[in-house]
Amino acid sequence: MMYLEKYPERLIDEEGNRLDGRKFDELRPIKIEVGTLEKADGSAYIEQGKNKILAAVFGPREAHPRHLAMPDKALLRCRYHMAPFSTNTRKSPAPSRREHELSKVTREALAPVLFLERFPRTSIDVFIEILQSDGGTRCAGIVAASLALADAGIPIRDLVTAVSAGKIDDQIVLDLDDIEDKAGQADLPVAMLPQSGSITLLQMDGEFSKDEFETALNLAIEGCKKISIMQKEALREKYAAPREEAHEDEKSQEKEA
Amino acid sequence: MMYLEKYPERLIDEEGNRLDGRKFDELRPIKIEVGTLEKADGSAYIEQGKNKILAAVFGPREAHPRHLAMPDKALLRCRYHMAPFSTNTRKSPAPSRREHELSKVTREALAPVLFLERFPRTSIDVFIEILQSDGGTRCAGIVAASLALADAGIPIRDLVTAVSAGKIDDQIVLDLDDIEDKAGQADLPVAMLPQSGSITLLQMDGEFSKDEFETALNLAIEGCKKISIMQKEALREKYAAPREEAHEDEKSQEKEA
Amino acid sequence: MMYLEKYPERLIDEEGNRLDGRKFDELRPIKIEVGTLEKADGSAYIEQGKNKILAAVFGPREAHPRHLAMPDKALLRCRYHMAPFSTNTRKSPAPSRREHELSKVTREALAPVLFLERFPRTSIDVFIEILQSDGGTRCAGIVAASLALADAGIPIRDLVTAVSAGKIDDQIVLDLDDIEDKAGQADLPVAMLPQSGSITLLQMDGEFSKDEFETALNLAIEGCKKISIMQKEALREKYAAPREEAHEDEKSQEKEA
Amino acid sequence: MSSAFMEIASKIKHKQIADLIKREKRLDGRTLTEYRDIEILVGPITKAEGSAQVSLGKTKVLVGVKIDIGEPFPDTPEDGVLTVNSEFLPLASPSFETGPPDENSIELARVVDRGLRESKVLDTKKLCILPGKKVFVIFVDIYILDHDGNLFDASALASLVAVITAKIPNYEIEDGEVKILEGLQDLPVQDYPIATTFAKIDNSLIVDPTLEEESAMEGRLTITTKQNGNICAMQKGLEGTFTVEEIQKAVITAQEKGEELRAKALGVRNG
Amino acid sequence: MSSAFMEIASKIKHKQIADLIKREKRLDGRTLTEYRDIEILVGPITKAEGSAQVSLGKTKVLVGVKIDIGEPFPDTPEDGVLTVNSEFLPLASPSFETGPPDENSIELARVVDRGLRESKVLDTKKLCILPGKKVFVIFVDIYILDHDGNLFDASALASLVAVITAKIPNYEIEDGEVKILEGLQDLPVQDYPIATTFAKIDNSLIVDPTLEEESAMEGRLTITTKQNGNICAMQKGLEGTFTVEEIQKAVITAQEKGEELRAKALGVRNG
Amino acid sequence: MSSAFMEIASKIKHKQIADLIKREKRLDGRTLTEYRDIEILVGPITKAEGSAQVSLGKTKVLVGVKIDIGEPFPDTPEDGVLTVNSEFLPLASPSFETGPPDENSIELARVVDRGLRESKVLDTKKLCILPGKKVFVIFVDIYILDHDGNLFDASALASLVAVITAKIPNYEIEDGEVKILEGLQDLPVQDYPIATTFAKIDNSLIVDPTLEEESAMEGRLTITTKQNGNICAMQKGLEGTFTVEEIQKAVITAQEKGEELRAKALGVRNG
Repeated sequence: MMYLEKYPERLIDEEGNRLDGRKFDELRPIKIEVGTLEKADGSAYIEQGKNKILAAVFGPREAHPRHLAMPDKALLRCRYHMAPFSTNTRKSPAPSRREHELSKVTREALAPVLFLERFPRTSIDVFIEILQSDGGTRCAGIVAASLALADAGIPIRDLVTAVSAGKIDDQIVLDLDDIEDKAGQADLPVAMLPQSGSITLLQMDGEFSKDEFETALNLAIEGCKKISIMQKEALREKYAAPREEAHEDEKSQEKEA
Repeated sequence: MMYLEKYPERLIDEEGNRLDGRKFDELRPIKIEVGTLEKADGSAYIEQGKNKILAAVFGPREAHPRHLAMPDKALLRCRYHMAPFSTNTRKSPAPSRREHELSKVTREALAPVLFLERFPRTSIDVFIEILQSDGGTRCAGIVAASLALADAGIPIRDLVTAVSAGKIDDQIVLDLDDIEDKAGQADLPVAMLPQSGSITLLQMDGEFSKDEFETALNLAIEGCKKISIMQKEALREKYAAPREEAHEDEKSQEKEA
Repeated sequence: MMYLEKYPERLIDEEGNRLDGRKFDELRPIKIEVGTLEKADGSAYIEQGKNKILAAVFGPREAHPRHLAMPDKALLRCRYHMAPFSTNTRKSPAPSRREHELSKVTREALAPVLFLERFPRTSIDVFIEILQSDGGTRCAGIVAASLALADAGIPIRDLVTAVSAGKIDDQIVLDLDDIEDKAGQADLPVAMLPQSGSITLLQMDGEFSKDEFETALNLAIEGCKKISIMQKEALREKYAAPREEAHEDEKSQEKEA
Repeated sequence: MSSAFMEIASKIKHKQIADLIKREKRLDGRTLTEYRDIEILVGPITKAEGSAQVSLGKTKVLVGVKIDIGEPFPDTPEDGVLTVNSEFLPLASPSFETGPPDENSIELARVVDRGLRESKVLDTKKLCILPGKKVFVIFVDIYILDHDGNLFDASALASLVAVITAKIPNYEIEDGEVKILEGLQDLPVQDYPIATTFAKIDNSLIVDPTLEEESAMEGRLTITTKQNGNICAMQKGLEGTFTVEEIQKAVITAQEKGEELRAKALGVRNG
Repeated sequence: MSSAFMEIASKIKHKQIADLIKREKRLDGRTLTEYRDIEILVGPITKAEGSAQVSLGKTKVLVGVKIDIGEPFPDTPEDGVLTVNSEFLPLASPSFETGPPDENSIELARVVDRGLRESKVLDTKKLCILPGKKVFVIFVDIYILDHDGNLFDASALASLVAVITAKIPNYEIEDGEVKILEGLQDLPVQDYPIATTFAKIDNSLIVDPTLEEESAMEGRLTITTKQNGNICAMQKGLEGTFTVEEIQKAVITAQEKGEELRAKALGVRNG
Repeated sequence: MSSAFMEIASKIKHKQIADLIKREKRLDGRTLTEYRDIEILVGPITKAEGSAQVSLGKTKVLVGVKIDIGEPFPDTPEDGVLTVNSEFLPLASPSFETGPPDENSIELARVVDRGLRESKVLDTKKLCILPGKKVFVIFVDIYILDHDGNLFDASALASLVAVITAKIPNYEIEDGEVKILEGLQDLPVQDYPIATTFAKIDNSLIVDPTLEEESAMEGRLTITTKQNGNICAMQKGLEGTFTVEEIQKAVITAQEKGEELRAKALGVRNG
């Protein structure tokens, strides 16, 4: 703890602007890239504000150690892990209890879109690495992980999407960053399936009245829908591009012909 | 260490009364219950003074992990474990070296009454949880565990019984409590088979002359015999009761007939 | 840290003598014994200065746990381990990162002389225990381990030999002891196959110019050759002796005849 | 029993449970939002600074609170420390194993911890003895004794009762040293969080599932409410999903059940 | 693919690589002593006190430097502390597993550590704040993101750049307490060690092996040089052996390559 | 050798051992209460503050004593600290494995520890330097080098000799700091505990069993006696049982053997 964190007295100014200038319903700037890594079967990278997160997928592959293999479906494993340098104070590389819990709820958030029963005796392994952490990493990790699953060519029902809503200075806002999370009043991370509207991750801490909770949940769902569009664009960017090139190749061949 | 323990100068007063009023050859108040737990195959609960101890037995069941299974007999496992809140200062939940040792001697104290060779490839698992600890827990744990074995319907040669003797203020006394153990001069935990008189657990620390040792061993054996009676009563209480009811049912049926 | 180590200002005096009186190219006194232990398949003990090191070999034996067995060759395992009392300040018994690394490079230094492919599905286990440590233990451990391999009757291409060279007071010297290592400028541990001259272990820390490095490497190689002779003598001492006795037996029989 | 047979048996049981729930009924005769009998035993462990044993039907959880004086965390130098730990004792269920806490045990401890912490059950400022140097450290240890379903609610309730009935010694500061005095005082209790857990089975939600019901459960949702009815913690578990409507309905039920169970907790505390 | 088939395929690949190297050629067209394209990204992790990402072809390594104030080791009471740790992330390769560092990961971290330490990259005396009590502690964490061979050189280079671009706060001592002031300063950098790793394949040495080349590699030799060209660390790895001539030749190449890569590191630092 | 064959071989050996013992004989010609040749080597490890190597026949145990200055336990602020640790080195027996101490190793260390502690071998008050702050910490590390049976007695004897021949530095207190002076002093030795271990084989007791005899042993009983002949520690091991008469007889033998071995220990100390 070289630097003691100090929080400002107000998180929203009189004009309704948050510390980084966002309005209550605004997402942080998001940059998504699919297929970032060479050696993984599928991968994706997301920046959301100062968050920098890599997700990679291996599988379906032979489950190892073998006694974990299941005769009727694939074993889905998920590891949410923070780099030692991702936080203000260095984090020990050994997984904390928080990381164990987030690995579990992330796996449960992703599982509903997979057809695990199609790949008996195998494992599907999802690795999420938080390279830099600035609030909302579990949701951003899920966003990247579902793209990595798609990039790995693993059949999925839908692209899981996720973002949190929260309460700061008594207002319900979207997509808390680290300061808003720590100095704020409540945090509500949500993951959902955009097609069906089903919620696959829901956690909450802080304090919400029933009405505040409903407002926050709806705001998170709206945020999820926006991120869902960005996810599809990122996929298209990777997979449409070559096709267009191929298309152009065809055209040029036609010309030549 | 919020409270520093202090020990009185004398553990026995001029009339021969110990701190809690007992005479040298008196046991603490003992309460035994058989079949306390729902999910275990067999269980028992013992209170001895302030000791509160649960014992549970599972098995014979498939040994897990499988490579531990033995082709010619059952694997007997035993865990003596203290709750973090069982002692004055909180105990770390991870098993200490003391708990490893007591698990071993407890297993060796119980093994002689089992017919392990009748259940090859299986395991019999004994779990002893010290919920509150006040001296003599290893013996009380054995007393409960042997009842839990009986309650699980596992064939046994005899009910192992156990209690410690010790030396305080230069006198040999039965069934030391925590203060007597810590401020006293010697402790001699003993487990035995009441039918044959064979000793299945024997440990000692402190200082005994040869004569003191023999006196203490005999006192412990007398104590064991008393506890053995209570064990049988506790078993009868559980298993005779329904039979009596059944008997009464028969009688009432007779009446009705 | 009861005693704070202090290092002298000069490690070599004006007449070119090192602290223990050695010249730059002198080895410390070395004592080697083969077959020191009873229960190991092969063993050796070496004293080099104040170093006291035991090496033992088991195998080829059934690999355990079994899933580590390899279908086409033996599994070579090696453990370099320091006794808690081997150093000035007590060392925790749990293997340190340094011990993990030295175990690895030791294994890689020994492997080239073994015919692992002749013993599929088995393991060959090499255990090196540093009972007292005084600089250059990894090399001395390799010297002892290769003798233990021979003592175990495991076929080898050559006896691996090893020693370090280094730089102290700007001079290149052979076989650094602990003070020379800590207060000196560079250390270059080398293991080699004396017949072919191949280098099987090479590490270095400190600072060498290219020329200094070549001088040091050559000095280490000369040292290795001297130690190689001692290794062979130690083997002969164990294995020739009985043969001579046998020979004498024959002679005495002849006389009797 | 062969594993194939057990699977069929389990499917039959699952169908039976689901069919009943469709008709708003349960195997043990309860309504969908009814808890099993709740028993709360206060202070069974006298060596602990606080303790409680809670039974929900056949589920039994013992919680002990140990309190020590230690250092605060560097980023909260003026706050006492609260830590929650849970042990799934192997004697509570054939499916529990010895060893360090697994992810289920960690999740349970963290959900209980979140409920206590986020409701601000204790005024942690008042647990500070010497800022930056000495604070009270509260260890809440959850001990699962018998597992017949709904460990979350039983553990949260037992933890609450153990904490609100725990005592710390009177003390004074002399020359920068803590001096323990005669007599005990209550912890600075501020709220009474109650967790209510829902099992989703074939698109219906039920509260307080038994182990048998849990075997048919697709999703789990725990909602913790404060004394003022507000929500202070939520946790969705398992691979099933929830609709927004289900969640909203669950919040209302959790508020109702929270009041019901809170009354019991306060009752045993005062009684 | 059957394991027998894969073994044959791997032997064919091995032969192909070795045959090419005999003719001083490589699969990707490089000469034997040529590195792949090197990309150095400075400061990608702004929450770290220093960071760098290095790509050698498709190999990608991220290093973060975190700095804290802590106690010195008892035997060096006036020196700051430098510790190097490495994680072979399971996302970097199908052969990497989760869990504590294995011997390969430990060896990598220790070889990088030795290069930094023995070159005296930092003046550790200047990292002492209060002798025997408070010093700067420098944590260098190596994160392998994509493994396509030659992790040693990529990790050493990324660690060097992360360390020489890291910042510590200005501070002053008031009544024996450290007071952090506004503004940042560089670490006391003294040298620029560069590691060059050789793979021995069928009696030839090549630098910067790809993963494919590593699969045919019998021995590995890493030589770290200082700015003055001197050697400060060496590490031979794997079960292959080296001749004296090979080692001598490698030293000369390492000096040349050291200069080349050092120029790049200094370039990104200053640019 | 097939496992079935080995089992038969082992049963034959067991019968042979038991038959001999019935006739008060043993495979190696000893009487039932006779120790093997005892060799005691004092101070083989000069870097340790104390050390001893003991051979009982082919069993060989090395004990090193390291001493440091550290903090006392909070509940005994005026006592030095003694800790005993044991390692069953994999080189001592094909049945020993690497890894953290197993229950056998822990039991051995604790039985040796109990003998030293309960006999009050050292006056721990005299090991206190600054009450509540600084005390001498004595680490006794048992290293099993060759396992041919009766590790308990060999370890206890080697530990005793290592402890009673260990040295601590002279020191003085200056302004609340410990200052180490020239010269060494003995530890404050008060007693000389000796452990005697009995193996029960087919209703007979023998002392100092070899490994071969241990393979036929049903029960084990270790009795530690003080210089005045009193008993200070006992430990029954294994699944066999003992009669009261056997125990009483063993106590007498332990007293005799204790005197015999104590004389040896004092002999090497003074010689």
